[in-house]
Order: sequence, then structure tokens, then C-alpha cells
Amino acid sequence: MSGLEDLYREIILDHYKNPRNQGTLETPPAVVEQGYNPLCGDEVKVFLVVEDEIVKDIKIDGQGCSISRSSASLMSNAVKGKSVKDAQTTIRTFKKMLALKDEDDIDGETIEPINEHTVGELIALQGVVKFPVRIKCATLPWNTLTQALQSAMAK
Amino acid sequence: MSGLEDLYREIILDHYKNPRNQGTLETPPAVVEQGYNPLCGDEVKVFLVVEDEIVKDIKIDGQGCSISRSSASLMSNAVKGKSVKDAQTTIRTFKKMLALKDEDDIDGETIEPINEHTVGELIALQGVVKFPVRIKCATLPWNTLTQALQSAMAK
Amino acid sequence: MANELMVDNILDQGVLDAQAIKNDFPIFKEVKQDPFVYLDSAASSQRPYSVIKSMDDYYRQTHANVHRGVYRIAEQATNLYENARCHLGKFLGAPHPELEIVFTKNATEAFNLFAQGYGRKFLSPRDVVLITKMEHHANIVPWMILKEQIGFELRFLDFDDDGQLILDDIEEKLKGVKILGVTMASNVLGTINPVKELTQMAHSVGAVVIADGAQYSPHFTTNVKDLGVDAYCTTAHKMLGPTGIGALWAKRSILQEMYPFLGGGEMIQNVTTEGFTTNDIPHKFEAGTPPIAEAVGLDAALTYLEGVSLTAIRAHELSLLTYAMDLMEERFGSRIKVFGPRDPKKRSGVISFELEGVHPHDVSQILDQEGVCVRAGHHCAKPLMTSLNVPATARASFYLYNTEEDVEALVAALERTEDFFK
Amino acid sequence: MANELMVDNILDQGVLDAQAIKNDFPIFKEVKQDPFVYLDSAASSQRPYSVIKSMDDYYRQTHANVHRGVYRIAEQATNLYENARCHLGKFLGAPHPELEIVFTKNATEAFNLFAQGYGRKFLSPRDVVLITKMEHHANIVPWMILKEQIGFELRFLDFDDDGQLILDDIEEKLKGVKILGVTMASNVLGTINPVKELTQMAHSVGAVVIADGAQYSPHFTTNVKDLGVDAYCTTAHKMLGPTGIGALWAKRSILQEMYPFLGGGEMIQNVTTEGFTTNDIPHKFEAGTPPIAEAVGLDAALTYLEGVSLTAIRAHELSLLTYAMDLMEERFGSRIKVFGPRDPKKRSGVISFELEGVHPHDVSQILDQEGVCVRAGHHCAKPLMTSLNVPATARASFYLYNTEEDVEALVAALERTEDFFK
Ligand SMILES: Cc1ncc(COP(=O)(O)O)c(C=O)c1O
Ligand SMILES: Cc1ncc(COP(=O)(O)O)c(C=O)c1O
Repeated sequence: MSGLEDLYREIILDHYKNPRNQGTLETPPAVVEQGYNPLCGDEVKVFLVVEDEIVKDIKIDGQGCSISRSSASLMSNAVKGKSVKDAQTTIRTFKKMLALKDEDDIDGETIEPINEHTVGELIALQGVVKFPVRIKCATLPWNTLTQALQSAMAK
Repeated sequence: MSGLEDLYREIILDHYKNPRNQGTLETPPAVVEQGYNPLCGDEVKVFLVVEDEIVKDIKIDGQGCSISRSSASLMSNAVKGKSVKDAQTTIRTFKKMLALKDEDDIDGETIEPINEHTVGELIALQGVVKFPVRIKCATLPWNTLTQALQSAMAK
Repeated sequence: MANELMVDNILDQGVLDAQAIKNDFPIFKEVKQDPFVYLDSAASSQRPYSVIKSMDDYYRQTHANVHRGVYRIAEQATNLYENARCHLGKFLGAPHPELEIVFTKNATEAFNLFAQGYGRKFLSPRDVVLITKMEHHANIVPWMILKEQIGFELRFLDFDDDGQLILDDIEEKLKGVKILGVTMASNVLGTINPVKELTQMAHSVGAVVIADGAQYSPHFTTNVKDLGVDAYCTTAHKMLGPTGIGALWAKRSILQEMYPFLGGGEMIQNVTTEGFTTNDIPHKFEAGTPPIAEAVGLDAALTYLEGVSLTAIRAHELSLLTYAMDLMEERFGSRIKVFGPRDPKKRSGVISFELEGVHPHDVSQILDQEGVCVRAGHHCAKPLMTSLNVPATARASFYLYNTEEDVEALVAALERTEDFFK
Repeated sequence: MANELMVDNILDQGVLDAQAIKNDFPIFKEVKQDPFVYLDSAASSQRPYSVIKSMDDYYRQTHANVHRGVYRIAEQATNLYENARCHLGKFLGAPHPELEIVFTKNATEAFNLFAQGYGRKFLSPRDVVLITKMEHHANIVPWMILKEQIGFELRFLDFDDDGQLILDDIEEKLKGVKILGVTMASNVLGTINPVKELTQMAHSVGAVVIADGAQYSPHFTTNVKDLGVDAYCTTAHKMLGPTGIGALWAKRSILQEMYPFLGGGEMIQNVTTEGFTTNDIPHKFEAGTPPIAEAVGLDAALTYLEGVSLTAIRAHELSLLTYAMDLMEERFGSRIKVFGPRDPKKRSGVISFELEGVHPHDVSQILDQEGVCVRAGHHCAKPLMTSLNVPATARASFYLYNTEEDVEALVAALERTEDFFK
């Protein structure tokens, strides 16, 4: 089960069982975006309040597997309070960690090396790389966050 | 080439090179029906004058291979001057000879055994049975005749 | 390829010897995974040697394009292809097997063909198409696409807690209905629907019926004539056949009326710069080079199934299903919820379930680690998932090559899954 | 299966050793016919061992349904399928190979997909679709079906006595044109069309271009980016691959704009009783279980072709073609009429011809008796036949495994045909 241990690390199971920032926010003022994983039917809603280009609040709602829910929970911790720009960098870093080329990353910005310093708790999700089918589970909340950030900025 | 000899008997080559009843008839009084063989692009037109339930005149026009043209030529000889009813029987007999069940033959009429007496020169086409792909060539004019008889009777 | 088809001695008092059958399927020896407990035949079945060999032989000895060649191997290929058509027609109990089977690439294309060929011709904005909430997307989305094009009402039949269609208000539901689409057996719940009775009711209001046989024909004797339906779809890869081929069966009169669907070679009688005329049925609906080798493989698959007999297959699956449901109940009690009919006799060999506190995706992941292959997801039946109020389920499904040991491996792996997430 | 792929030593100063290649194709040993001179690869090619074996291995070791399984063999199957997509994308020179290839059942479906997905969205009654009189029905009938549905003008480009498109009045012809459909290489005349130039002209009036590569990609290096076309269709069975799979390539932006076509599983993102949303490209266009084993076989076919190299294949075919045209001229003079360009360099390896006084069907029949397989008929190009003013032609076509002896057998058999009908 060594592969599995990588996939289901303590930290993931903890965030799965005790998801942070769960719930909904009133829209408006919040924006909300919904993501589906057509593979398995998982859904995630990301509620976001952005003020002065800062992610003031974020809540996660929806159903999903341990990977997508813990990823969402970890994500909410990672971006809450950050500037929109920093949040976007975090998204890119996370995707790099899962070895997904970010197609829209055309600004030539270099992304820091991936380690516990740069990504913090998110490193727990690195084991997902070995399970390509589950990468979509892990990235679903992040793609939805990208959309939510766009909606929030477009307002 | 023994199989081939069956397919291309003297009589077939003769009717191919010197097709009988070739040409067109003025419509009206004649009716005309057109048949295609989607397999090979062959076309045949059957012009028919029916008076008093007798096939007074028949002409064949179109392009085709040795089998379809000789079949048309032999057919025109076989039905010209016959009553419509006898012509229809000839069609059924011919199809039986090529071992095609006539789906619309629901009147329970028994068909005579196939031999030179009952089908005359048409027997030359019996060899086609061994070449299933060519059966469509042989029957194309006959199916078109069936339609032409129907049009003529419907007038 | 020695033991090609050893179906003669596999019947043991009407129940088949699944272990012997397993030997006919190379994957159980050659897969690079041990153990390998394959419980996902509802998604796609495995193939016996005889099916693989039939396609090999075809490519090695006979291949040529069909229908348009005068030379011998083209004629042989055409015969093989047309024989497969006839065989499938007979397998389904079609009155005119040589005319009524249209080969498609899968069951999904067959539904699209029917929706666009028949639906588009006969539906108008005020009509109703009635389907059920347990349909596979293949019998939902084609109607939605057509609805966007021409407009009509798409209505749904509900089902109850036991996974049975609710027919109390069927008369009301049938009002205005022109087409009824219903699955023979649900790929999620296993429910076997009363399609014969539904068809009678639908016919009494002048509607035509299309049945989804994708999960039925691999496991039960099918007779479309007896069912009375007007159209029926199936797919080869779920019945030991290759990928790349499925079929629409429809009554001759229906096929004759239908619009052509895909345009191209072979489906035409003539083409000018002005327009085209269509070929006779069934060729009218088969545009382009058809799946020839795949038809040959399907033919061999049907032969294999007939050799074992659908009756024996059903009996075997029923016994596995009962064993599995009992064992799951015994080990997990209320911690496992099995969806669909409680009575195994009312269902086909699929078990969709929920393990308390563990997402189906995670269930499937841990099971895979134990060598047990089950599917997790919405099983292409999202409205059904919504009705069940779950995002997804895990699903184990049985076929003729599964054994009681497979069931036991499943249950043992589920126990380990529970432990893992405790 | 010993000599799986012996492509390393078949290049002899840039020209391939067709006899060695023949050894890679089991049918030349196992067909139950002697002699067996296969000159119908334009209808469908034969398959090397490696292609057959790749599909066998897939069924014997890996088969599972793709995209929806969490377990290992499902993931492996998905990878094989997606790798095949990428491989074909690269083979065609696609900028985004993993996104821009849609697998279909054949080239014909690909045209229908484009017509219904792109055409139906962007055409209105006053627009024009321009195609050529040398198109295969696959690039004609889908437009006619769409025209019946929404109305627009379907216009044709003529060709001249040398089988070349007449472009003198191209500016006039392009007026109002929204879509130009043109074949890369005619399956009857062999003509290689100036698609790159045509595309530039079409783009200058804002039209998009779909090219028919069914007769091109098996024989020539393809680069859709260099051609500049917007969409491109091809089919596996003409390029050493299996039946049951073809593909549409289109620019990412085009695919993104297109309506979905077939509805069902896998092409959706979500389905409720109210409607559905579509999946990302290319999955949006692949409804139901795809031709998985067939994709694996196509992948192996491309590998084989790349091993031999398309450059060598073309060189070889050109030399056979030249030899054949010269020999026919020498033996029959004006009694044989070869259609299409007189210069072999301007054509692909197909020779459609008319033998004086003998119908093509009869030619093909007698040739078959001599073991020579050629096609006779309209070759799914009826408007072209009308332009040539013939009901049908006989057609011999060459591929990498054909030899000079094959050409000689053809000519000898034609001489016997002439004698027979004398
Ligand atoms: C030029 C051309 N286009 C399209 C096709 C259609 O290919 P398929 O039959 O595989 O759909 C063919 C082959 O018949 C062809 O020669
Ligand atoms: C009930 C049902 N209908 C239709 C289908 C579609 O079959 P295919 O994917 O072969 O088109 C499936 C299989 O996924 C199914 O289970």
C-alpha cells in the first residue's frame, strides 16, 4: 500500500474529515462559481469575496472525494487573506506541482521551486501525481477558484 | 476459367454486344422507369407501352456491364408481347432462378421448375448465381421493369 | 490458441462453471496485475479467444472493403459483414434480421440515429418525448439536442425507493407522448423494467417505443418481437464483442420512414450536383466504411454467448448477485447502502452502493489496490444520481466469468476500505 | 509473430524494398487465393502484424472502458487511447495534438460532424458552401443533408481534362463562400489538389476550409499547419490501421465553437432533467464508448508508417505508378484511357481507367479470375463520374507493399480481359 500512503497522507485525511472554510456566502456581495468533474460527478462551489484586490473571504460547498475535498480545504487556507495576484501565483504553483502546464501562463513569470517552504501544507497533495486519474479531483477546486477570481475581478 | 465460362456464356456475350430492343420510346404514350445499381453506378431505363394489359412495346436504354445489359436484352425479348400477368410471372421465375426470394410474392402462386423450357434463353443467366456480387447486375433491369409495369397499370 | 471455446462442458446442472469460462478469456492470464478481480463488465466486458481470433483471421485472410468490390475477398468480406448483421438480428429476435439491423459505432450512435432519423421527422413542438430518470445519457442527451433544434417537451418518469418506475400516473404521463424511451435494465440500479407492458400502454396512445438494451442483451435472452418495441439499441463491447460497433434494431416500417442520418458513401443510391437519393434499408443508415472486423468479432461473440446460453448466464449472475447482496448485508449491515431493487430477481447483475463515510472514488481507489476493479462515478446517469441524491456511486457488476471468489474478494477489499478511512 | 516490424533494412537508397514489406503483412501469406495481387488499397489497405498484434495485446492485457475508471487497467486503457490521439495529431502536424483530434468511426462521420457541428452553427440560407466535382460522397452528401435542413447554396468547382481543378474563375466561385471543402487527393483521378493555395484564397474571403485527407495521409507527409486548413478528415483503414476509426482534426478555436453532434455519455459535463452542458474539447464530440482497440491499432499503424517513412512510400508509389502508366500505354495505346493527370508526379498512386469495349465491372471480374484485385464502380464519386461521362471506372491503386510484379500481373490480366471480350 505504499503508493496509497502517498495518496492518502494524514493531512489529506484530516482536511477531508474536517474541511476548513466550509459553507456558503451571500451573493452578492460574494461571487460564486461552480465546477463539475464529469469523470465522477463531483461538484464544488467556491464562494469568494474580493475587496481591494484581496481575497477577504472564501467558502467551499459541494460534494466530493477525499482528494477533491481536502484539496479545496487546503486551497481555501492557502488563498484566504492573500492578494488576488498572490492567489493566482499559488494556483499556478499548485498546478506546476501536479505537473500540469498552465496553458494561460503566458506572462513568462517564473514559478518557484516546489517544496514545503513555497507551498506549505499543499505539499501533502503532491502524491496525487502518481494517480493521474485523481489529478482532476485535486484540481477541480482550483479551476473553479480561477473562475471565481475572474468573476470577482470583472465586477 | 471454368467459373467464368458459366458467367459469360456465348449467349450473354451476344446479347451484350448486340442488345435487342435498345433505344427509347416517347413518353407518353410510353411510361419510363429508371434503375440504379448503387454498387457500380449502372443505370437502366425501361420504356414500356402497355395496352389492353399487353406489353406492346419495350425499349431499354442506359449503361451497364455485360451482365446487366444482356439481362436487359434477354428480358425485353422475354416479355415483349406478353400479358402483364405473364410478364410478372416471368419476373418471379427469373428471380427464383437467381435464388432471390420475391418478398412481395404473397399470392401463394407456385412457380414452375426452372429449365430451358420454362425460361428459354434466360437460362443463360443462371451462371450468375455463383457470383453473388453480380446478381444485382442481372436483376437491375428486372426490378426496373417491375416498377414500369406498376406505373403503366396505375395510369 | 488452444482452448478457444470450451463451452460444451461448462454447464453443470444448468449453472455454468465460471472458472472454466475464465480460461477462455486471455486477460485473466495475461493482465499484468495480480490479483485481478474484474467487476466492471457493465462498463465493458472482456473478450474470449474466439472473438480475438475471429478478428485476427479476418485481417490475416480476408480483409477488403465491403459492398463495392467484385473480387473474391471483397465478396467474402461482404458476406462476413452481412452474416454478422443477420446473426445479431436473430440474436435479438428480429423478424427481418437482414434488413432491420443498422450497425453503428456504439449504442450511443444508435440513439442519436433514432432521434435524428425518426424523432426529427415526426416530432413537432407540441409533442412529448417521455423517458425515465434512470436512463443512461445515451438515451437522454440525443433528445435534448433534438429538442434544442425543433422544440418539444421532454418528460421524465420517476422511480421509487425500490428502484422501480412509478406507473401510478402513467396515463397522465403518456398524454401527448409520441416517443417513449426506456432502458431494459438500469446500468446503475439493475432494475429490469416492464418494457413489454410499457410498450402496450405507449402503443395504445399511438407512441413508438425505443428500448435501451445495452445492459440487457449481454445477460438475458432478447426478443424484440415479443417485447413489441419499435426500436432497440445495443453495443458489442458489453457482450464480449469488440469496441467500435453497436447497433440499432428497428421495425422495417420505422427504418423505411426514417430520415437518413450520416451522409456519405454506401448510404446513397445516386448523387448528382443537385441532390441525392438514399439506398435501401439498412444501408441507407450506414455511411462510409463500416466497422467490418468489428462485425466479425461481434458475430463470434454472439456465437460464444449462444454456446454458453443466455439462460445459464442469467442463472449464474443471479446466484452471484444474491450471494454478494447477502454477504454485504451480513458484513456491513446498514453501513452499506445498495441502490435499486431489494429482490435480486428483479435486477440484473450490477450492484451500486454507498459505503458509509467513504466517497465512491476513494472506495474504487482502495479496491484497485486490492486488485478489485469496480467503477465509481455517475455512470453516465446524472439525472438518476440527482434522484438518488448522491454525487456518485461505486458499482460492481458481474458477468459469466465471475466467480464466488470474486465476490469474496470484493467484500474483503471493502472491509479494508472501511478500516482505512476509520 | 516473429517478423513484426522489419522496417529498418527496407530502405535501399531511399526506395523501399516492397517485397520485404510484404512479409510484414500476414494476408499475403495466409489469404486463401493464389495468386493474390492486391491493387485496391485506395478502398482499404491491409494490416501489418504489428497492428494486429497491438490490438490483440490490448484485448489480452489491458481492456477496460476509458475515461471513467479509477482502477489501473482503466487508466492504462485511457492512456493508450489518449496516446493514440496525440500520435495522430503529431502525424498530421497538429499544433495541439491532444486537443484537436476527434476520433470518429471513419472519415465519413468526421465530415458529418463538421457539417453539423460547424456548418449548422455558422451557415445561413444566403451563404455558399463550395466543394469540387471530384469530391468523395463523404464530402458531398453531409452538405446536402445540411442544406435540406437549413438551406444555402452548394456550389461546385469543375476540373479539366487533365483532372486539375479549374481555378480561372476562382474569385467568382468564392463569392459568398463560408466553407470550402476540397479533397487533398482524388480517390479516382489521383489528382493532388493545391490545397494550400486554395486555403489562402478562401481565407482571404473569410471562408474556412475542410480538407479530405483520406487518400492523402496514407501516402504523403501531412502537415495541417503548413497547409493552413481549418479542418481535416482522415480514416485509419486506408493507412494500415483497423476498420472502425477515423478522425476529424480541426483548429482548437474551430472545435471550441462547434455545436456538439452526437449526444450521450462522455461528451457532457453535466446533465439535469432540464438540459446538459458539454465537456471540454475533444471529448465534447466523442459520445459513448469510443473505438479503443481501434485507436491502439491506429497508433501502431502510424508507428509502422513512420518507420518506413512517408517519403520512401511516396517515392515507391511514384515509381510503380510511372511504371504502370508507361506499361499500359505501351501495351494498349489508345485502347486504354487513364483518367486524371497525365504526369505521374501530379497524382497519387491510383489509376482509374477504361478499357475499350469492356465495362469496368467485367474488367474487375476477369481480373479477379487472374488473382488481381481492382475496384470497379463509381468509387463513391458520382458527380465526378458524371463529369467524366462514364457510369463507372476500374481502378488499380498502389501502396507500400506493392511490387513491379504486381504491376506486370495487372497488365497481363488486362491483356487477357481484352482477349476474352474480343
Ligand atoms: C477521398 C475519400 N474521402 C473519404 C472517404 C471515406 O472514408 P471512410 O469510408 O473511411 O469514411 C474515402 C474512402 O472511401 C475517400 O477515398
Ligand atoms: C444502459 C446503457 N445505455 C447505453 C450505453 C452506451 O453504450 P456505448 O457506450 O457503447 O454507446 C451504456 C453503456 O455505457 C449503458 O449502460
